[in-house]
Order: sequence, then C-alpha cells, then structure tokens
Amino acid sequence: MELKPEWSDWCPGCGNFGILNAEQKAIQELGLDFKKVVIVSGIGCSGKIPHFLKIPISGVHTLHGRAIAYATGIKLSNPSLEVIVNGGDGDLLGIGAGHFVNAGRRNIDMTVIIHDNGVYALTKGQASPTLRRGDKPKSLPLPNISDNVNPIALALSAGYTFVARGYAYDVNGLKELIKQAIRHKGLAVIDVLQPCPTYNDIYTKEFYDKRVYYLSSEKDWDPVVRKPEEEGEKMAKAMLKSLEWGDRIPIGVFYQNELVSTYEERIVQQAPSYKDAYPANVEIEKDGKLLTLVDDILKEKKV
Amino acid sequence: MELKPEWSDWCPGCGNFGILNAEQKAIQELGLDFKKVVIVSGIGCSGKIPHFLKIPISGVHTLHGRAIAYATGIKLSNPSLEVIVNGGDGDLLGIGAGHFVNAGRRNIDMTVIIHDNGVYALTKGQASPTLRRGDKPKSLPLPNISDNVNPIALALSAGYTFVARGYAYDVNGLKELIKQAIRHKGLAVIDVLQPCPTYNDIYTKEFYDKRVYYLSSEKDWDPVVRKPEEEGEKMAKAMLKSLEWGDRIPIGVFYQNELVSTYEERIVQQAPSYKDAYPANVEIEKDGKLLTLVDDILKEKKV
Amino acid sequence: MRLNWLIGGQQGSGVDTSALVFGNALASAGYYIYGNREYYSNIKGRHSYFALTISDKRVRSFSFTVDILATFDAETLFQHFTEVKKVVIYNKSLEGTKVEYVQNMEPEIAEKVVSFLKERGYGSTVRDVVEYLKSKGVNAIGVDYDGIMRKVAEEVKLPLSVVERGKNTIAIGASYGLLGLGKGYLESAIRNVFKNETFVKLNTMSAELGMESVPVMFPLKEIPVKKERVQLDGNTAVAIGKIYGGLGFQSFYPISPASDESVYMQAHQEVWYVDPKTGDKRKKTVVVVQAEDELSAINMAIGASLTGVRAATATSGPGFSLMTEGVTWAGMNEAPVVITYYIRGGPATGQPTRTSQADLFFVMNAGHGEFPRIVIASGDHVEAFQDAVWAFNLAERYQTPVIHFVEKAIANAYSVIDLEELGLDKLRADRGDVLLSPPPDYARFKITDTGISPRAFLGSTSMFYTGDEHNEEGHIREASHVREAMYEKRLRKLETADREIPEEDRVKTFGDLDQKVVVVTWGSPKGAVLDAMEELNEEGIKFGVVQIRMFSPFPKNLIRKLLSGKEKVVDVEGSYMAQAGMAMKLFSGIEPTHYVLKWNGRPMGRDEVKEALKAVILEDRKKVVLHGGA
Amino acid sequence: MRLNWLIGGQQGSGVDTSALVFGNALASAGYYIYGNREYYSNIKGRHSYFALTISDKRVRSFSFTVDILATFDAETLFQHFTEVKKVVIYNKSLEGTKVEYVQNMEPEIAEKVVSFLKERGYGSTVRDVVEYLKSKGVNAIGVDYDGIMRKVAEEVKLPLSVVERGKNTIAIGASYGLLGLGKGYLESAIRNVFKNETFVKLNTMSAELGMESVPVMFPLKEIPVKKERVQLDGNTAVAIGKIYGGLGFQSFYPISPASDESVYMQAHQEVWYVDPKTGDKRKKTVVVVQAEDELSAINMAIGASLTGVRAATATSGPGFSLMTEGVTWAGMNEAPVVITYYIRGGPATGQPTRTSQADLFFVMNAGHGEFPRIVIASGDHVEAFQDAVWAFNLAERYQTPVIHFVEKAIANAYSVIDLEELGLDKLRADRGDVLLSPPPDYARFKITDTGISPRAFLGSTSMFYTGDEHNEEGHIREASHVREAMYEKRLRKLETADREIPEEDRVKTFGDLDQKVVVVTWGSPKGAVLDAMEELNEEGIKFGVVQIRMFSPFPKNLIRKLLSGKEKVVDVEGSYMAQAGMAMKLFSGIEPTHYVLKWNGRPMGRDEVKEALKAVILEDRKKVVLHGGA
Ligand SMILES: Cc1ncc(C[n+]2csc(CCOP(=O)(O)OP(=O)(O)O)c2C)c(N)n1
Ligand SMILES: Cc1ncc(C[n+]2csc(CCOP(=O)(O)OP(=O)(O)O)c2C)c(N)n1
Ligand code: SF4
Ligand code: SF4
Ligand SMILES: [Mg+2]
Ligand SMILES: [Mg+2]
Repeated sequence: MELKPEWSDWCPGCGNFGILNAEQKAIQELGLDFKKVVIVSGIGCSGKIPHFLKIPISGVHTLHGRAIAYATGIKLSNPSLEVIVNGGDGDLLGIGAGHFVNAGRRNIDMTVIIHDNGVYALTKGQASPTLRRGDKPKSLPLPNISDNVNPIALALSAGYTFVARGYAYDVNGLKELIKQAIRHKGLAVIDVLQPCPTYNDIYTKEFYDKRVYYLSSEKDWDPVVRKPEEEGEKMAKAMLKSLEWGDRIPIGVFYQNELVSTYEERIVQQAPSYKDAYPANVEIEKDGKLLTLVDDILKEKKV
Repeated sequence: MELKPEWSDWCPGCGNFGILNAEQKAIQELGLDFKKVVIVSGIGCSGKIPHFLKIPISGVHTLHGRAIAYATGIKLSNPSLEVIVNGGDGDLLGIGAGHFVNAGRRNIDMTVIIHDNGVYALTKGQASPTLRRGDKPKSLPLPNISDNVNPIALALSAGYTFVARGYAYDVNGLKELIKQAIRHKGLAVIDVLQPCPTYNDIYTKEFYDKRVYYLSSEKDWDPVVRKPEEEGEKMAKAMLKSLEWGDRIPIGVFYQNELVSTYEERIVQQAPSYKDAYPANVEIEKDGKLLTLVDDILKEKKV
Repeated sequence: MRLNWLIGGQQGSGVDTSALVFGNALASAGYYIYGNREYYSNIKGRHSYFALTISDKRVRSFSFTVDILATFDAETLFQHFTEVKKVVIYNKSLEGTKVEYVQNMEPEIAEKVVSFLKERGYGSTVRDVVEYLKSKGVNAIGVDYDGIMRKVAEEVKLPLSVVERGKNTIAIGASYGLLGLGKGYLESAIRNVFKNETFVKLNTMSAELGMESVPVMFPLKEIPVKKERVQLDGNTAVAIGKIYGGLGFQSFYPISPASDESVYMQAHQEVWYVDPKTGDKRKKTVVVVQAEDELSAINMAIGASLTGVRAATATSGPGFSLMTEGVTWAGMNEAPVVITYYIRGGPATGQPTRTSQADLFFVMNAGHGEFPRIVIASGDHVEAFQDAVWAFNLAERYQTPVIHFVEKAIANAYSVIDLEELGLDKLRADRGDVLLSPPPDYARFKITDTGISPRAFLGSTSMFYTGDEHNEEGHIREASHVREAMYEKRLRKLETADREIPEEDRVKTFGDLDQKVVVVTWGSPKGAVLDAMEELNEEGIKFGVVQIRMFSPFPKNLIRKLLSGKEKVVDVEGSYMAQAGMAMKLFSGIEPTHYVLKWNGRPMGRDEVKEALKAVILEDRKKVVLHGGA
Repeated sequence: MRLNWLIGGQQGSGVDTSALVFGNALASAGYYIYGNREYYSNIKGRHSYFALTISDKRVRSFSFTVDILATFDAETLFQHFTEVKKVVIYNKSLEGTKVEYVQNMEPEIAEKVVSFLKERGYGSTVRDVVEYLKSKGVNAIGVDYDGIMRKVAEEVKLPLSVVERGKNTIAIGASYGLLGLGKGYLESAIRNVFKNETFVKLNTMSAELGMESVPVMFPLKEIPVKKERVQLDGNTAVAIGKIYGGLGFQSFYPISPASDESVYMQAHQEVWYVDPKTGDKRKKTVVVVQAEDELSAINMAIGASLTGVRAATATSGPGFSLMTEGVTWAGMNEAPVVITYYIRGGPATGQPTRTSQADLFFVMNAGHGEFPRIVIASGDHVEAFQDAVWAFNLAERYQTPVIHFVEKAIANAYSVIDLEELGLDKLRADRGDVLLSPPPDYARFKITDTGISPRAFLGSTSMFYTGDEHNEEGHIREASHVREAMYEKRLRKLETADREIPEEDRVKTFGDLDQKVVVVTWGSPKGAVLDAMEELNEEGIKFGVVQIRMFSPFPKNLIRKLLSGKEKVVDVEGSYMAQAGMAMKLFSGIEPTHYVLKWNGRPMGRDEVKEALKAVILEDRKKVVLHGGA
C-alpha cells in the first residue's frame, strides 16, 4: 500500500486552510525552487502547516515559541534558502515574544506569518496574547483578564521592515501579501486574522467579513519608505493606523522600508567572504582531512 | 567583629550609583514603610542594586531576565507590598523581552526601572539590545551588527500605562520620576540612561549631559491621558517622540494613563474576596488542621 | 466481576461525553469504574477512545482486551477489532467502508490493519472485519445508526446534521442495553450531562433506540450504594488537593496534559475557608495566573512563595525543561514551591497526549549545581489528591522545590472512589519553621544543624534573596569558606529530610512480601499491577508489590530491606531505560532481575501486565516489552 | 623543578596583564607554565589573583601554597599570607593598613583573617602579617612602591594617577628579580603586551626598579627552546579547535565563563581554508551570532545544523538549563549539534566565575523523554582543543547532541605547551552518513539496524523535521507501533555508539595500573592528580590513574576491567555527591572506596591533592574534602 499524502487534521472551516492555500499558491506563483523553500513553524494547530502543503518544500516543525530562532540559524548558514516562519499568536507573541522582538533588530531576509486566532487552540482554547480584555470565547471559564498585544505596533517598534495584516478567508489577497512579503528584502511579518471556529466564537468569519478593508483602498495610503527622512513619519502613521479596531479593521501593508540593510548584508560588510563562502557552501574536509587552516591564529598564541 | 554594610562593588563613576541614590531617596521621600518595599532585580551589574541600599527594604535578586515574573508572583500574592523591578537593558529587553512585553498586558501596579547602559556590563561589555547599529564601544571586537530596540516605543506598544525616561546623573530629576512612577496606579517603566564608564565609551556622561532635556520643558507637552478618547492620539505622540535621538534626547514622562484598570482591580472584579482575603492575608491552617473547605467542589464530582 | 468496555470515535464527535454518560449511569447503578482516555494531539477528526473497566468492587485499572467494543464509525472498528473478546457494536451502514477510505487514520495504522486482514485472507472493509470477528466467536451486532438518527430527527424536529452527534449516544444505549439494567440510570445520566432540554430529549431517545437494538448479554444488577462516592480524574484530583492544601497562588502556561488542572482552578478561584480567629466561613481568592511561558510560570510561583503563600505551578515535560533554571533558584533560595509534573511522551513535543514515565532521572537531576529537591510520584487518583497536600508540607518543611509526578495516564483517566478514601480529616498541614514576627537581626539563611533556617515572609521585615551564593543574610558572597558552609547547609536539608520522612511513607507495599518474587513499580502502572495481582492470586500465583512513592530522598534502606535476597525483583515501569530500576541500583545497590517495560505512549493495561508477570514468574522471561493500545 | 608564584590585586587594576607579562617572560626564557586565574563576578574592585607554576618540564597544575607571593595592595596579603612558604613581596607604605579598612573585602573573609591573627597573638595590620610571616621563616620583602611610582612618573612625565597602574609591574619586576634571569625576556614581554610606546616605557622602568629592589633568591637559567610552543587558555583552545574542526555556525548568549570563546570567534570570523576542488587557499566566514537568550542560541544552532554545517553553541549552567528543551528537539530530530558547557558554580547564578564539576548528572539526564546524547569532558587544554573536533565528529556520526564539558578551571587557566601536542595532523573529520544528492523518495528518519539514517541537508530535497514523534519521512505520528519503532531506533544509536567508540578513547590511564590503588578522576583535577602522582612517585607512593573522558555512552567495560579487584578506588572530583562515582556505580557496578572531593568553587591545587592522596593511601582516610583557595 502506498503512503497517503498527509491529511490536514484541522477542524472543518478552520482559517488555517486559507493560510495554507494562500502560502502554497504564493510559493508557486513566485516560481520558487521548492527544494530551496523551508517552512519553519512553531507548535500549535498553526505549527502543523509545513506538513500539509502539497508541494515538495521542506518543513521544520520546531518547538513552541522558537521557530524564529531555528529560522535564523537556517537562513544565516544557508542564505540561498527561502525561509518562511509560520506560528500561532501564542507561539510568536506569547512564549516567543522575546525572539519576535529581538528578530526585529536583525532584519534577516525572511517572512514571518502569524496565525492570529485569539486563542491557544491546540491546548483547547485558552486566551492568547491577541485576545482582547473582557472577551470570553466559549472555552474560557471567565472573561479574559489581560489586555491584548497589538502585533502591528509591536512589530513596528521592534524594527520589522515589512509589516502587514492579512485575512485568512481572503485567500487571494493573502496570497498577494505573502508574495510581497517574500519578495521584500528584509524581515517581513504578516499578522493573519485567522478564525478558529472551534474555540473562538467572537472573532469569527462573520465578524471579520464585514469589517476588514484594504489599506490600499484608502487613497493617500502609502506605506513605503523611499527616503530615510520619511522613516519616522511613516512609522508613526502606521502605528496610529494599527490602533484602529472595531467596525473597520484595516488589512494590507502598514509599513515597508527596504532602506535598512539586512543582517546578511551586514555580515558581508564585516566579512566579505560570506557572500560566496557562507557556511553551507564550504567544504570542511576531504577524505577525512580537515581543510580549515588555523596556523595563523595559533601563531598569535606563540610564546 | 561586626559585619560591615554591603560594599557597592560597581566601578567608580558608574551610573548605577545615581540610580541607587535616586531610588533610595524616592522611597524615603514617599514615606513608604521600608519593610513593605521589595526590590526585585535581574542579573547584571544593575541587578545587584537591592543589596546596596542603605535602608532596610527587602531585596530579591533573581535570575537573568526573570525579575518581572518574580515581581508578578510577589505582588499578586501580597498586593500590600510596594514592588519595584530593577534590571539591565540586556536583562529586561534581551533575555527578558518576552516578559517585558507580556507584562504590559497585565498592568500590575508596580514599577520597572531599566538600567540602560547599552552593554552587557557584567559579562564584560557585549552589545545590549539598546546599543545602536554600527556603534563600537571599546569591548566589541566589531561594530554592533544589530539595530537597537527602542524601550519607550516597545513599552508603549506593549501597554505600559506610565512610560518615562530618566538620566542616571540627574539624581534629583530621576528621583522625582521614580516617585511619580511608584505613585502611578498601574505598570510604570522608566528607561534610565545609565553611563557605564568601563565599557561604553560612546554613551558617556559627556555624551548625555549636553543632549538630554526634559519633555516638561517643552510647552504643550502633556503626556497624561485624561479621557479615553485621548488614548490613541497621546500614544501616537509619545511614539513619535520616542524616535527622537541625536543632538537632543528627551527625558521625562512620555505617556501616562490611569484610566486602564490594574490587574489587581480586575481580579477583584472577578473575585471580590481578593480585596481582603488575598493569598498572603489568609491563614491556611490552625494547629495543623487545614482550613480550606472543599466539600462543595467535591460535591460537583459526586456520582 | 470486571467488565471491560471501549468506545471510540473521532475527536470532537462527543466520545468523551458519551463515555461520561455511560460511566455515570453505571456508577449510579452502584458500580465502581476505572476509565482511561486516549486521544490525539488534535482538536477534531483524529481517533480517540475511552476504555472502562466496570466492577462491583473498587477497581484501579482498565484492560486493552475488552468484552464490549462500542463503535459508530469505521475507524474505531479498524483500530480496535483485535482487542475485542465478546461483543462488538458496529454501524451497519458502513459495512462497505474500506480501511483505505478512512482518511483521518494514520497511513501506517491503515497499512497494519490491511496486512493483518490480508494475512488471514480477508479484504479491508468493515464487512471483512465483522466476518473475521465472527470467525473468532465474537458477537457482532450491526446497529442501524442511520435509521435511528432519521427517526430521532423526525421526532425532535431538528435537521439530521444536528442530530448526527447523537450517534454515539446510540452506541452508549446499545452498550447499556447489553447489561440489562433499568434505563432510569442512563436517562438521569443523560439529564445530568446535557442540560439543554432539546439535547436531553434527543439523546434520551437515541439511547433508548440503541438499547432496543441489542439483547441483554451481560446481565448486571444494581448495587445499593452505601457510601458517598466521587468520580475523580487526575487533573481535578490534584486541583482540589492543592486547594484543600491551602494553595494561594498557581501560575501556569497551557500545556497538555497539565492545563486542565489550572483551568479548573480558574473556574474555582474563590473558595470557602474557616477564619481561624472567628470560626466564620468566608471566601478567599486563589490567584491563578496564565503566564506568557513556563519561564514566567515557575518564577512567578517562586516569587509568590516568598510572600508566605503556598505556591505552585503545573506543567509537563517541555514546560518543565524550560523551568529548570527557575527550579535551581528555588533550590538556592530555599523557596518552597510545588511543581505538578504531568509526564507525557517526550522528547521535545513528543506525543503530547500520550503517557510516559521517562522523565524520572531528568527530574531527579534537573538543574545545574547541587541542591536538595523532593520528588514524589502518585500512583492513582487518591494519591494524586493526597500528594498535592503532602507536596506543600514537604516543600515548606524542607524549604525546597517539590516535584510531584502525575502521569498523563492518571491525569486523563478517572476512578470512581468512596469519598472517605481521600481521608480529608487525616490530611494535616505542616508549614515548617515559620517566623511570623522575625527579630530585628533576622537572617533568612541562618546556618543550623538540620540545614533548615527559620523562614519569614516578605513584608514582615527586611530580608534578602539572591541566586548567587550568599551569606546568612542573603547577600552575595564568594569567599570559599562561606561557599562551602552554605553549600553544605543546603544539602544537609536533604539528609534531614531523609532522616525525618518515614521510609514507610515513601514506599508502599501490597500483597505478600514474604514471597520470593517482588514486583517493584511506581506511578500509573500501580493500578494494573495490583489488579493483575488479584487475578493472578486467584490463579495461585503470589508475589509482593512495592510501590515507590518518593524518589528524592530515596527510601534506600527500606527498599534494600524489602528486596534483598529475593529470587526475582521485577521492575514494572514505563521507560526504555527502566529508570526506577536505575535509581534502585544507584541508591540501594539492588538491581531488578526482571523487567516489564513499555514505551509506546499507552498506559499499562491490566491484561498485558498480567500476561507479562506470568511470563516473568512462570517462564523466567527476563524482559517483557508491552505493546498494548491503539 | 616547580616554582609556585601568585600575584593578586583588585579586579581591573591590571593583575591579569601583569601575570601575562610575567608568564610570557618566563616562557620565552624556556619554561613551561600552568596558570590559574581566580576572580569575582565583578568588574572592578574585588580581589582577583593568578597562581602560576613554572617548570623546566611540561606542567599541568598549580599550587595554592606558593614560593613567592607578589602583592602590591593590602588585601592580597591578607587573603593569601597563609599560603606563602618562602618569599612575600609587599607594599611597604601599607604597613599600617588594617584588615578592617579594606572595604572591598568580604566581611566574612576579614573576620576570618582577624581571628586567625588574633588567635596567634597578632593585631590586624599589614605589619602584623609581616611579623607573623617572619616568625614562620618567610622572607618578607617590603618594596617602596610609592617611591618607585614617583620616580617613574617624573621620568615619563605623566601624572601619578596614570602611572599608578604600573604598580603591579613593579611586583612583576620584583618577582622576576628573585629569579636572576636576564631582563631582556621581561622587557620584550612588556613590549609585546603593551603596544603603546609610553606604556612600554613606563612599565619597563617600573619593572626594572622592581627588579632592583630584591636579591636573587631562586636562580633560574634560561632553557633553550627547541620546539614551537603556544600558550592556550581553555576558551581559546576550544574556539580554535572548533574552527579547525570546520565550525560553520556558532550562536551564543554572553555568560561567564563561556562567552570569551565566542567573542574570540567574532574577532576571527573570517578564516582561511583550502578549497578541495582547486587546492587554493581561500577565506570563508564562520557565522557567529549573539542571540537574545540561550533559548534562541541553542535553537539557532540546531537550525543551522540542519543545513549541513557544523554548528555549535557555548554556555554554562544557567544557560544550559534554558537550553534543555532545545536539546530534546535535537535528540528527537537527530540533529548534530555541539554544546560546549563551561561548568561554573551553581545552582542558579551561583558563583559565576568559580569552578565546579557538579553538573554532570544534570547533563547526562537533561531534557524530558529518552534520547541518545554524547557527553565528553576535557581534562586539560590540549584535550579542550582536540575534543572540540571530536565533538563534531561524534555529533555528525551519531546525529545527536554532544555536550562537551570544559570547566571554568580550564577555561580561565592556561598551559604553555609544545604546538605538536595538539596533533593537528592526526585530527580527522568524520561527517558520518551523509547524502549530498538524496534520492527522490528520501526519508530523513529511515529505520536502520544501527539506528543511523543517511542524512541529507536542507536545500537538497524535500524533507521534514518535527519535534513530535514521527514516521520515517518526518511527519507527525501517534500510532503506537510507529512510536515504539522510532523510539527504539533513536536509542539504538547510543548502543551503536557504545559499540563503535573504542572504550580506550573514552578512558585514559596513567601511572601504574597494576598497583592496588587506582585514582579515578575527570576534567580539571586531572592535571593536579597527574602532577601530584609524579611527586608522590618520588616519595615511593605508587598508583594508577584513570581519567574518564566520556560519560555517555559510559565506558562501562573498561572501567570495570581497570577497577575490579582494586584495594582502593579513589574518586577525585569536584562535587558534593561525587557524581562520577555515581556514574561508575550505576553503569559499571563499581563504587569508589575513597573520595577526595571539593565544592568551595576553587580548582584543585596540586599541593592539596597530594596531601589528600597521601591521607587516603597511607592513613586510609575514607573521604577528604579539600578547602584550598582564597
Ligand atoms: C514549552 C511548551 N509549552 C507549552 C506547550 C503546549 N502548547 C502546545 S500548542 C500551544 C499553544 C498554541 O497556541 P498558538 O500558538 O496560538 O497556536 P494555535 O494552536 O492557536 O494555532 C501550547 C501552549 C508546548 N508544546 N511547549
Ligand atoms: C541565563 C543566563 N544567561 C546569561 C547570564 C550571564 N549574564 C550575567 S549578567 C549578564 C548581562 C548583563 O547585562 P545587562 O542585563 O544589560 O546588565 P548590566 O550588567 O549591563 O547592568 C549576563 C548575560 C546569566 N547570568 N544567566
Ligand atoms: S482548534 Fe481552531 S485553530 Fe485549531 S484546527 Fe480547530 S478551528 Fe483551527
Ligand atoms: S561595568 Fe559598567 S555598569 Fe558595571 S559597574 Fe562598571 S561602570 Fe557600572
Ligand atoms: Mg492561536
Ligand atoms: Mg546593560
């Protein structure tokens, strides 16, 4: 008997299906070399996504909260790979918040996708960091006691150079956003509003369908920093916009800035050999003989 | 022989002395009951501070990055205590960034003081998260490769309800800020510019002395949210202001909002008995006999 | 009398609820029950099942081989048909379903089923399975689920899609029908569980129609219930135990199979207590905080403990790995903190909803540096409750972290017990050496002979804590002689604990310890071992059973005494390396001679333990690896 | 010939540099040196010291009792005077300084000094100490530091405050003067260390004036140097070893005493290598990332390893505690990752800059769930270098995390060695079973007899990793039979490693193993044990020495073979619980009969180990606890 393809074990109607489809299509439409695409994910319903794609990418399903760290090691060792991080809101903004914030300081050329469903779904629906205070989705014994974190504002203040919000059921729009994020030179994040029909009976498809609108539909909305001077102002605008939540919920690109050098570029500046002789592109032995030369650095230790 | 008082083993000229003096004076001038004051600190040069006060407060010198977690447990178990957290920039914004961000969601009534010296001082001067890209203080072998995190912007986006910046050598000004922060109902943070003369030869006393200015010296600067409607605008203003860094560096209060309920108030809302019968104020046994009654909850399990 | 029953179905399709209803009905008919729940780390769609042993006497285990297998989907039949001995209830309209069509079944399982059937000359449909079962003498009862559903839908005037969920109630009804008990018990169980009137009606009807589709095959009589009884799962047992023990602060980060404990507490954060001054009954608040991660959870709890409250957290392997550093701080600062450690399958994310006993040596040694810690392990639901109190007493008396092991196999299983077994009145509080009004020269870490320093609480006077090595006042010190003295002071507490805690409390014995064979076990296998012992005794096979209840400090003398000179020391536990056996060897110098081990993520069933012990005792099999469980 | 010298002073006052200059001078005069550095977890002001043993032959240890004690402040004299046997150099102008005035000294130390002096009828000034020393036959040489400083200041035309730091160079000069070697070695050492001309001048002059203030008392002759020699501390030895071994990615989070390794690498991120295709010498980049915490550090390194690069991290106890969960993922996903673990004093923050061996059992068992890991421990600087390469080979061959222990006592000590000892040419690469061009149906976790699956790298084909239990393709699986098979496959690798790695590589022996006494040790005590053995041999006391180099898989057979039937098995190690002894007992069934242990945060000195072994061997002392070190 042939092994079957992996069965996506999400609940019927789950927003994760939308993200899966959008992401897969984005990869296909960009014409990426599948074997060079690595999807690194955290733990949660969301974290299972790499296993469910129907195209032969690679998947690294890591630990709860640590996907960004794995992705960093992978990308910097082999910058020729296309690295995408998928994680839950709990994964990336709760247990992983420290990595999320500090990744902003590096601006590595990769893409982070937040499955923002307001709950810790895989552990049965506790409040996630994006759930608002006072909300009481059905699995909470009491209304949520904590305020929510604002992923857009947090990403902006942390230094992400592409900050966007998407909506899981708008598969086409999300696909385009993911393509933009992947193409973006630098660290991109998309906060995807992802209904969890099983646990979150507040932020449902019905709730979002009538509220989301594209920033691009507002005339004058230009999130792209084209000159260094614009940086402060565009960031402040994006911040202010990120506070909008209620009858209207903006989706699309809040901020983009390609003027900031990537971490990879910064390494090259300090160590030009990184351009070609990056770690995964260098042989370290031949027939068991070690190829690295340490004579000169040992000489520094001569007495 | 009598035991000597603790010797402050910081380097001569260290900015930590200024913070120590300001904090100690603030506690004294507020007339706090010393034995009710608990200073919870992280690990680093900064983390040693509770041991060095000359007044009989209590000190809990915790683990690297975890001071906020300890403080949370202490404060919520015994809300009658005055809890102050002191930590390094590495401690609170590097390894502790996840707690720093998530604490904003709770708004517990306590004060966080960041000793912002741009370096991991106690481990011999590596770059801390607040050091700017390209900076090369003397202990770094190469210029700093990462961007800095902006503590003010981060605190704002995380939900802190009192956000300020102080300067370690302006002891009096800092003392007043600390008093304001302690008096503030809710979670307060002060980012204290703290020269480290041993490792950071960029952000020195000379550097700051000529650059810092008080926000309060700008007319029109009013960081206080007095009506819910003002929230977004004041926060956006504070954000924009937080980007100012160069010839002029603002210190003082960036944002204050007491309209947000504290975590303690939220507990009371859900469990009114918390007001008096909070954990540290309740006896659990008498002569070995357990006093808690579980008959009714066991009854729910009856078959 | 022990009747073994299993029901399965897709996660989220109501299997849990059905099993609950069925169990409740039988409990109110006077029976004791032990139920084990197996499920995937998935919310909807994967296979989950409940295995119950129903008995007229107290029962502590379940069996993988069952008398009655209740199914309503095809997968459950495919996954469990090899385990059924007497009756299988299946869905007639699925007879044509092939293994290969069940897309939510893991392909390796499908493959295994297909080749099992193929080897025996069968195809891969439900019908084939039924044929195979019949050939084995199993009574296969095909129930017309679809017909019944339609009938119910008509009656309650709801669309079929809503009524659909009643399928498992039909299976329950059919199972119940086999027993010949009055339908009143089942009906009131349904009423208790489904509060909504429509659902009560729907389910009652489904159950009745289910009952009517089967003959009575295992006639049971109701048993008069004399004592008050409760049904406790492991999570709830610990939660209530902690609350009874005076818990003031619990932090947690969601993780299977631990978080249900904390969520239960959140729902019960205000509890009654007796004010010792006035004697009045008053309400108090237990603070339950959902932390942002486990690093925060453990350190919040330690912080709380410094204020004098009983503080705890609950987690499982991945969470505890993250707590390791915090535990060392508690060790260094002599902070009494309790960590309830629900063992699940590791390493890494492993098998989040499956059981394991593989974390013992990790926990006994977790954290850099040497410091005392106490490690206890519950073997059943009553112990889970009592140990929650014990853990606080030990933590406060020895001012040290206490790790309390409860396996997934206990957490998500339940027992029906007599309330009096909990021994509420016998449980006492020991807060250790507490100074409510410390003197002006109070030193938190005073060096004493026992290693234990009088403990004052934050808020009562000036005091200092630090994770650095320190002097008696809690200030940082590096002097080598201070280091040495403090290091020894702390470790002396473990020696004090070892001296003070009766080894009889750390080891429990059962059966005939004078026999030449002794079985050593710990944690969840206890129930299977004891129940298997009863059955083996009846077959004339006798042995003693030793249950290790505490691993640090290890009851080395009593273990040595109980086990030396035995012909066979059989180690029954759930790890590859036989870790309790390693502990015995290390601390007592006694090594097991035989092993019964399991590491496939499923708890030990009474049936397989019984077979294994027979193989060890009668055939001298040195090592038996158990494989039970789909 | 072994000459023991110690210099101390306030941290940040240049003690390190002085010791370096002194060592360099003697090394260029042809001597071998072993130097140990002790310092507080503090940047400026606390007491630090360097203890050197200087020898005409290779030397591997230092001694707490010294021939020459070089001091320029009062504290160093107070802290170390009981350890000096022959000559003390002290600052004449401090004669009136009282212990009580030295505010940067920990009060408990001051207290100890005062009562020591008081008991012997002395007051508490420097003068009292000098008197006491004279009474003990120690030559106390008062040097006029202030006068010399003034002279130098005049000469170099710099303010006294700048020249001040030259004080320790005077102490160096005086120490050097005692040895009667030509001043050229010292002068060029000064030139090498202080590049700036003014400082060279200042220090040369200070040194000369220091030399002139003492007579020649330990005349040494220069030794012709035939072989190329290097001076290596532990951090650098590992750094260069890793680079030589082909390191591609190192992540770290600053922590004592580990971070110097990574900071060294940052400064050497571009290194030369030979392109195997062209034979050309080219530059390549080693990526060194300062992570935001250790959770990130370990997981970055594991991620990097999946791309096929040799990846590592370095940390110490608190950091490793945080890495525990990550290590389990590497275990589960068979990711080759190397963790260099610098043991410092625990628990918690403990004593960040002091040594320890107490983390052995933690590391052997760290992480929830069972999985193979390899644990090796270096005993000296040469091993630290070679083991860095070995660790990568083991990690890649067995596709598992390797933890490489290096204690603080090795990290911050240094040895002068012959370059050839490193055996550069003998060190080889073993990348294990690698598939550069994997077939289309590649399955990362193919089940094999050895447990080892051919490894392909990310980027070469589609492949899957997950911390959940998985099938051969790396997809999440819960089926009990898949669980069992994968669980066993992983653990089989440890059995394979145990079979393949010669036990002779895992255990080193020294001395005469046919004697009735065998000393077992591991890690940093090795040097002291071997050097003490040499000295004891001269006194006619003979024994064998067994050094354990690998703890997992444990070389159980060879240990059993070497130790069975011995009259005395003496365990020499740095923990309270004697953890290597526990490992021996657990794995080999052989328990030490005698113990020499230490847990005061200081490394073992040759002198104290020698005395202890005498007490054990000659007087049958069962357990000797060492206390050496201020
Ligand atoms: C260290 C650790 N802590 C806790 C868990 C348990 N856990 C599994 S999934 C999950 C949360 C999932 O929430 P989120 O990240 O929002 O993902 P979602 O399931 O909502 O997609 C948690 C806490 C874990 N696997 N590891
Ligand atoms: C888990 C852990 N990792 C690393 C360290 C080592 N460490 C001690 S202090 C310190 C950094 C201090 O920097 P910062 O927080 O900025 O404080 P500062 O010394 O600058 O005041 C580090 C990394 C530690 N103690 N624990
Ligand atoms: S629980 Fe929610 S997030 Fe998880 S699969 Fe179901 S619907 Fe999706
Ligand atoms: S190293 Fe810097 S921060 Fe630390 S004590 Fe010295 S001056 Fe202060
Ligand atoms: Mg979520
Ligand atoms: Mg700092």
